[in-house]
Amino acid sequence: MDIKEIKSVIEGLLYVAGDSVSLKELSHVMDIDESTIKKIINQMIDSYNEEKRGIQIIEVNNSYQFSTRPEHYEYIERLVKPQTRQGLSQAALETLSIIAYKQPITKAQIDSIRGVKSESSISRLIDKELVFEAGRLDAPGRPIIYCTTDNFLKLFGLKNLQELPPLQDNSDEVAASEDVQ
Amino acid sequence: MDIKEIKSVIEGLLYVAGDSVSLKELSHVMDIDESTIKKIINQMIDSYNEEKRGIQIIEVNNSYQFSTRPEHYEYIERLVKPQTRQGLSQAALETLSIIAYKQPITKAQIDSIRGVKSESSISRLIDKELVFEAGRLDAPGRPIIYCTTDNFLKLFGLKNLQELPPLQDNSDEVAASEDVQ
Amino acid sequence: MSLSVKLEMFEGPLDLLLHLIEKAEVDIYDIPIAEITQQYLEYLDLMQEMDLEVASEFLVMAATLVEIKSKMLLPKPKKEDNSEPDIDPREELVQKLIEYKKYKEFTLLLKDKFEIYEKVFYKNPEPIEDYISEFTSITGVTADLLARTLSDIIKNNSTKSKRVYRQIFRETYTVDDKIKEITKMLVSKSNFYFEELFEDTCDKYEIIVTFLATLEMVKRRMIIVEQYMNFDKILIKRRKMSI
Repeated sequence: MDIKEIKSVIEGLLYVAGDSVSLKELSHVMDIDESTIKKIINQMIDSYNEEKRGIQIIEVNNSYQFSTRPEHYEYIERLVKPQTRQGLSQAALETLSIIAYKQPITKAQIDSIRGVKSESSISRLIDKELVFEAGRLDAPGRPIIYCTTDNFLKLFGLKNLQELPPLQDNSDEVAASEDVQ
Repeated sequence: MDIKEIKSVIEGLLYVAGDSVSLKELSHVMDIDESTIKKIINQMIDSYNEEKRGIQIIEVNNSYQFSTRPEHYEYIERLVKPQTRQGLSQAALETLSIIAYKQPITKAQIDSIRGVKSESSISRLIDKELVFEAGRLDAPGRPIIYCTTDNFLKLFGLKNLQELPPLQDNSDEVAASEDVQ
Repeated sequence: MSLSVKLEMFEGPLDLLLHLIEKAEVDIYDIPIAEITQQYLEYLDLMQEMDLEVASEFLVMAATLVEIKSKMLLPKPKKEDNSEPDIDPREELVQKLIEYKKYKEFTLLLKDKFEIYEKVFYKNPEPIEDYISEFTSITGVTADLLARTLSDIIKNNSTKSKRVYRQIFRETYTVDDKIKEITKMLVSKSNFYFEELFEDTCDKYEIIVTFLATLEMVKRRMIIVEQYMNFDKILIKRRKMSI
């Protein structure tokens, strides 16, 4: 297969899957090594964007998936039934951002950072499949630990957790940015 | 919207729909007259074909739909019958393989082959309707005996149990084939 | 003093405190604790006036603020040596606020991203009943995989038992010996189960040799062997008695 053919097959595969397809699966199905496929998909991502195609490829944890473009939102929504997308509350978003950076993390740790109970936020996030119970901490009481899901990455347009913007951990920097404000 | 933008929106719409979308719906959603859209879609059909894209637009009764290309059939089939996405735990898989080849078999016999308790695996397999309780053995304790179901055959694409691939009983051969993989 | 804070909902005491500090345009590392405490308490009063439920966390924070305030009013003990710097009573609170602020800022960023990506749609997977039945949960498991799995199990077991063989003298059991043993047993009993030939501690090799002996005896028409179904117990019967 030449590159054009490979791109064509990948396009067909991503279309049929609907869901995300891992690099591993693509490599297996097409019998081409993962690094070659990754390179080709990256080319595809670029050209889809340059050509302003109606579909884009999003990458999450080495899996790929088609999606529509956010800017076509209003047309798409007119075609498909408007999805009940109640957004996330401020409390849920705060809880989510703490879990994202500190995972794996227990409820008590989240509570202590936020200064309030986070129980209902956590269960909302679990319902929305943004967070999951990743097991229990080997500590007294064996508390449940929480991590973010791949769905979280997808919904927030992140390829992986390494793509989270760095937090300003250095307190001097915080102080400096304080002064600017 | 310029033509490029219209094409992009149509692509997004056809992608999301999966199903066929009528000219009328497209016209309504995009607020563009049907004949213009038809002209543009015809251009798209041509360019998808020229570029040998992985998806093509098919027209049926003034409705349009994406489909994969017939020549990519083998890859698509391999994806939808994935080898890598494994829906059974290793324990369940082991138990199922033993029951498949050694049926009818008791729990104690399965346990002794696996060297660990198989109770929960067996009940998982029963839940999935891959295995059923085929009666009791006429032996002390009258243990339940397990067999695979018709559903098992169907799911594994087997006409009957004789179609199970032969076991590589020679351990050297097994080892050799392991190395190749 | 007029309350400059609009009545709005805060996510918690830290959220409210941060708001007050930003409003007052003061350095987070040098919070004018008396002033901020005053405003914080006024806010709680306002909440109560409006019949809003004041969560216990807000009250705990109020107590903390008052405690810090009183500590700061106490005269600092004069120390001769400068080795140990005084611990600022506000220190712990400041650290908490900074930590919380980090995530609060990130929350805004998350919110922006979320607003973009919630406008993205995905198509459903193609219906592929032709290929897979409703039990999609076993996708990926093929008959070949079953065969390989069982072969692996058998292989692992056989390598285990090979090690056992090496520890045992191969000549310990012979088919002839076992035939004698079975014959001897049949003198006292007209029939018995194959299993009865073994002690609990016997090894696989012994079972195999005994089994071979049994087969040999069947072949020589010395015994009759009965088994009702696969894996059932094997009954060994004296041939003469079977009539």
